[in-house]
Amino acid sequence: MNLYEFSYGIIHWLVDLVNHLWYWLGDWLPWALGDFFTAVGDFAASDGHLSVMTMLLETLIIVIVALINVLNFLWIFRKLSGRILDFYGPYYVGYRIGGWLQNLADGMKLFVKEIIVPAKADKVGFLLAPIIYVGSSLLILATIPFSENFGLSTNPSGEYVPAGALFAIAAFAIAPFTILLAGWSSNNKYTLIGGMRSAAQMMSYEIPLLLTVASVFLLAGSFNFVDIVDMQHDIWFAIPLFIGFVVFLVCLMAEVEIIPFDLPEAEAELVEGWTTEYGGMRFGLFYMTTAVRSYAGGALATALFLGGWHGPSFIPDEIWFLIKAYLVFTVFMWVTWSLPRVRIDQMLGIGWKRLLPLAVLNLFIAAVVKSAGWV
Amino acid sequence: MAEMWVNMGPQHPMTHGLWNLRVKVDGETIVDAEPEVGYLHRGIEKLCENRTYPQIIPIADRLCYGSSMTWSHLYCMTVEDLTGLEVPERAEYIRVVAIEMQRIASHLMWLAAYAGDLGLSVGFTYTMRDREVFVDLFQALTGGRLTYNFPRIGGVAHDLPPDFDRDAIRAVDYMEKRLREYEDLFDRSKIFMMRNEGIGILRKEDAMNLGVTGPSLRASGVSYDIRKDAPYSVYPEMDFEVATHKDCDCYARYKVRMVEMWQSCRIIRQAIAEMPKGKWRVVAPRTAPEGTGLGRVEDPRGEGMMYVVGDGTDRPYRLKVRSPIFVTVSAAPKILVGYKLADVVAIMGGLDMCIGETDR
Amino acid sequence: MNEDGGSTRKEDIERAPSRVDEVPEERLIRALMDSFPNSITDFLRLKDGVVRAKIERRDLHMACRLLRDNLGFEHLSMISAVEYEDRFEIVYHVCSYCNRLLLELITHTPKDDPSVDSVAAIWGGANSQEREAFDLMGVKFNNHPRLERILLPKDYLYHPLRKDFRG
Amino acid sequence: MAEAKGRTTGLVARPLWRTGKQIVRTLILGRPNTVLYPHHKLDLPLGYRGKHVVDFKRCIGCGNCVTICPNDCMWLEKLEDPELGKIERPGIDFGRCLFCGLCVEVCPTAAIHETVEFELADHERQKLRSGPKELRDDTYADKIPEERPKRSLPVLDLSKCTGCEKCAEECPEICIAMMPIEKVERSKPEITLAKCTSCGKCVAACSEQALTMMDVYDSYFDMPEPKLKLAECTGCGACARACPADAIYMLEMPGTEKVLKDGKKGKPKKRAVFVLEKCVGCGRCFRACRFHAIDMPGVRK
Repeated sequence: MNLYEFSYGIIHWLVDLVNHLWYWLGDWLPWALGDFFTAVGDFAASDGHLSVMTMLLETLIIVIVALINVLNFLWIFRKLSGRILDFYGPYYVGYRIGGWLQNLADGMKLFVKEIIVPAKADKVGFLLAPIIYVGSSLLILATIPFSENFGLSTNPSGEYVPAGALFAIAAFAIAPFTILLAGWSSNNKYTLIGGMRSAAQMMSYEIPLLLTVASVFLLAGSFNFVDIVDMQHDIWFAIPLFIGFVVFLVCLMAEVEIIPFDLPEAEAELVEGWTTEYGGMRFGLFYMTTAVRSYAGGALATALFLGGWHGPSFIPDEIWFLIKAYLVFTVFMWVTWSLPRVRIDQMLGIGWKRLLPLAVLNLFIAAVVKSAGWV
Repeated sequence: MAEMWVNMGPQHPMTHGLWNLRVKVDGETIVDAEPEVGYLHRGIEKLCENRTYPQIIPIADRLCYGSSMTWSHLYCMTVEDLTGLEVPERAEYIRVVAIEMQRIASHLMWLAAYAGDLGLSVGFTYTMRDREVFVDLFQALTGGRLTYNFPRIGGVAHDLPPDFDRDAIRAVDYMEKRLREYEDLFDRSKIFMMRNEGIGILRKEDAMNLGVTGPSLRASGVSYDIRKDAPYSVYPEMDFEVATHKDCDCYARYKVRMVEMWQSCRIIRQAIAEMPKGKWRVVAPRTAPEGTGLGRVEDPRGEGMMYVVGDGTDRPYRLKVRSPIFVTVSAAPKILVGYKLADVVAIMGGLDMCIGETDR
Repeated sequence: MNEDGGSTRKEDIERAPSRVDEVPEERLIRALMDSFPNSITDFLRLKDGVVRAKIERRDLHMACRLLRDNLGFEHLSMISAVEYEDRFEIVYHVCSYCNRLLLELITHTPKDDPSVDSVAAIWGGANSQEREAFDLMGVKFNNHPRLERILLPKDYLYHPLRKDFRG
Repeated sequence: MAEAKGRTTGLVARPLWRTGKQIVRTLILGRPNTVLYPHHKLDLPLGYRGKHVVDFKRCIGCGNCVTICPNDCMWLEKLEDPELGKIERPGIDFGRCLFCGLCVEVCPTAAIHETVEFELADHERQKLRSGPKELRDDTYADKIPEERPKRSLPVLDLSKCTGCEKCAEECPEICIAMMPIEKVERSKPEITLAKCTSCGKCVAACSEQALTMMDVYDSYFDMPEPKLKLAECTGCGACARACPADAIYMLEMPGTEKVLKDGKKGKPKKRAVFVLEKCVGCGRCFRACRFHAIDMPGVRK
């Protein structure tokens, strides 16, 4: 049973239950109203309505699973940072479970804080930016399946969103505009510089990223995650496309804005960069969303290069996927804490002069591999 | 983007204290800069005029939170110069061990802040972790962790605690191992070198003219170290080299400090080995004669200097403190102009700011 | 800041040791005596490499220029202003890197007109120290490029290091 | 010493290798370097400068600690003790104390010590003021090893002394000199403590037990000494009562007796005599004298 069937079953059962009452109610009413009741009930039971509701429920389940996942993820992030940096990490809130509740406590604290909008800020943009940022990041999660059975699909056969990978990459690229919006609307020099940096930085990493992803699409012959992962049943794409994998990881680090490339919020020179003026839960949302994006980045790398949910079958597919995503994230953390931040002009130089040629070379290799029929 | 003034400070992660650097940026490029200090002015020079001579030692400690031992030592040296007091030799050796430990601790704190500025988190935590070794040593030696109040006019407050020799040599061994690790973490990192090489060029002539002293001066190629060239205490008997570098950039300033840490390890070894027996303190006269006293030391941040005027009472008539960073920070516009906004943290971090002594 | 200050030329530094040779303190004293026979007095060799001299304030700027350009004093360590009952003393500690000398140059200024010539044009490092002396002691430095308060607020009324300052 | 430039041929491989080792070390093999503070605590060395304790039996209430405190955070408090009677002992305001340890150093009897206790935070500022009773710990000083050097020295009790000069004759170092006291017509032994070798011969020689060997702590502070202006002294004895070290004795001056109405001689006038070896330099006699007969340079009233 895949997620679609599961949600369809729930929706069907719910609709049946409600309709049962509904028709019973309609029987007691005059004929004109009764007809209306019947029409509504029939609409509710129709295939179109059921599949739309099913997909909404699927999205809800996926987002809830993803957010719980993010809590785990933040915990791992903080513990791992602690261990790399030679301290314990969160410890006291939830002492028995290794400080797992610390993030909930932090979230609670952020929730009760006052929402402050700077007097001279552009209010609409200021309040809109976090919403778009969080929304676009959750969109990425919605399209990435955990396994063949656990992902957003549109029909009972388990066929997933046709161009899911493309959609995920596109959703990933929305964030820099949000950052620019937040930076500009805060009406602060630091945030403005941070926003501008984000826009400039995006140019440099987005193109190599897309080129490497294009090489994966070329090998897989599909934009669909399931097809891409299935193609890696024998050999992971990371092995023939090793250069592309490295380029992809570097670009991904720029995409999720962690330290070698976290120029928009370089806290040493720009205080907190584009998030300077945000406080309370809005800041908490940014913080959480950074974790969401890190997780999404790991998941993307897993699905595109590391064979997705394929692995020895003694562990469920979904867990394999999570393990791989977490491992990619661990590597991210390792690199993040061991390296200084680059400068904006150096970032552009790396993007255009180093990553772009490598990405093109990688595309060439992919073309050769494909035409030789090795994969 | 048009040109605009950006205030970096007084509350800013770059400043390491309370001061304000106003930079005028054109896009990301700096076209003008102007440091503003004075946010932490505590009037220490005026305070000292109303304290007796021993009471000033804790205040001199608080001149610089990063290297308090150097400043209280400098104060004691100055008053000894004023009163003409001879310090026992053992006290001088203990002082040298303490100062060199302080130099390592101060440089490690600088390195931590510098790494933190550049975004290198492991650099921050590892250096602070290793500084802790020396802070623990200080704790055993003096009883304090940050402000030691250890030197006294006419010696030091306590003798060495038992097993201090062994612990100090162990700490130095540990430090030398760690310095190699730092070389891997910093020098061998491409990104660190990208952020440092060729950034913040301060030419030799400018450095001398603007009064830049200490590691920043030696990084500009001037081989001048007060420990060597105007020796005080028992430094003439120590065998060490003056670290200089010809590159004049941020990397040179980083490298000079790293080499200084190696040399400090050497000095500590020698001083521990040659530590004489005997008294560690003599009775200091309560009053100082009329006249002036001058003390000059090589602070971890540059040339520390005190000028004291005595008037025959038990309180100094006037105490003037020369803060190395107060002069160095006025050279900031010279170094900053032409570089990117992100280089401000590398350049100002490389000068090792300490606002406690700057504002006094 | 440094444009008006002018930088120490390299050849001067290299030439300096030949002018002030074997016993640098004696040479320094003689060179100063030759140039300013009337205004420099009270030479005293405090300890090895430290010389004290007193100078009239009218010749201070000239003497400092001579010190930097011809005698190899590249570095101005410290400017301290001391208030006495009848006068202000401005003490310049000037340091020579190549000759390893420290000169303590003391100049007086009367209480009713506390002003001396600025040496910020000679040593750039003097700029902020003179501002500090002005700020805390109220000594005016003529021809200083920007004589403002540096440590205290701009609108502060007093000079707190003076002895008549109370709280 | 021109150092070679950093070799960055491996791009970022070396730093990653170092941090990788760290991950292995902390994640698998060992524990991180920090301390989980409220659960685990650090061992502090004995010399740590924390909360003070005052040994009431050793303390003489001289107030030297109060005088030297750079922050004026100490004060002397009068209290009544069942064992010790009416005493004055110091209290400390920990809200202002900077833990410099000068009070410990200046104490002439090593009565005040700093312990390793450092958790002094409180919700109210007033609770940070610790009076003498909170600071009292009469056993602490005996538990820790003595750090201050001390010597066994002969101490003079002038009220028992007869001026017989036996001690001065016995002293092998010739550090006891008999000095005549002005207008009293006798002399008292003055001991040059720097030369004394603690041989104890003078104590053995004294037939009146006026000299006793006592442990005296070395002081590194040059304390001010009181000087008597004899013309001003009225012999009221306020200074002798104020002196915490019992270093002031009121001696009668023969020949100053007033002739009463009935022709008999009254009691002679008294004057203060300082035994400077016992003086701790606190300046209380100077403050107690209402006739400005005691001069003490450097002490403020």
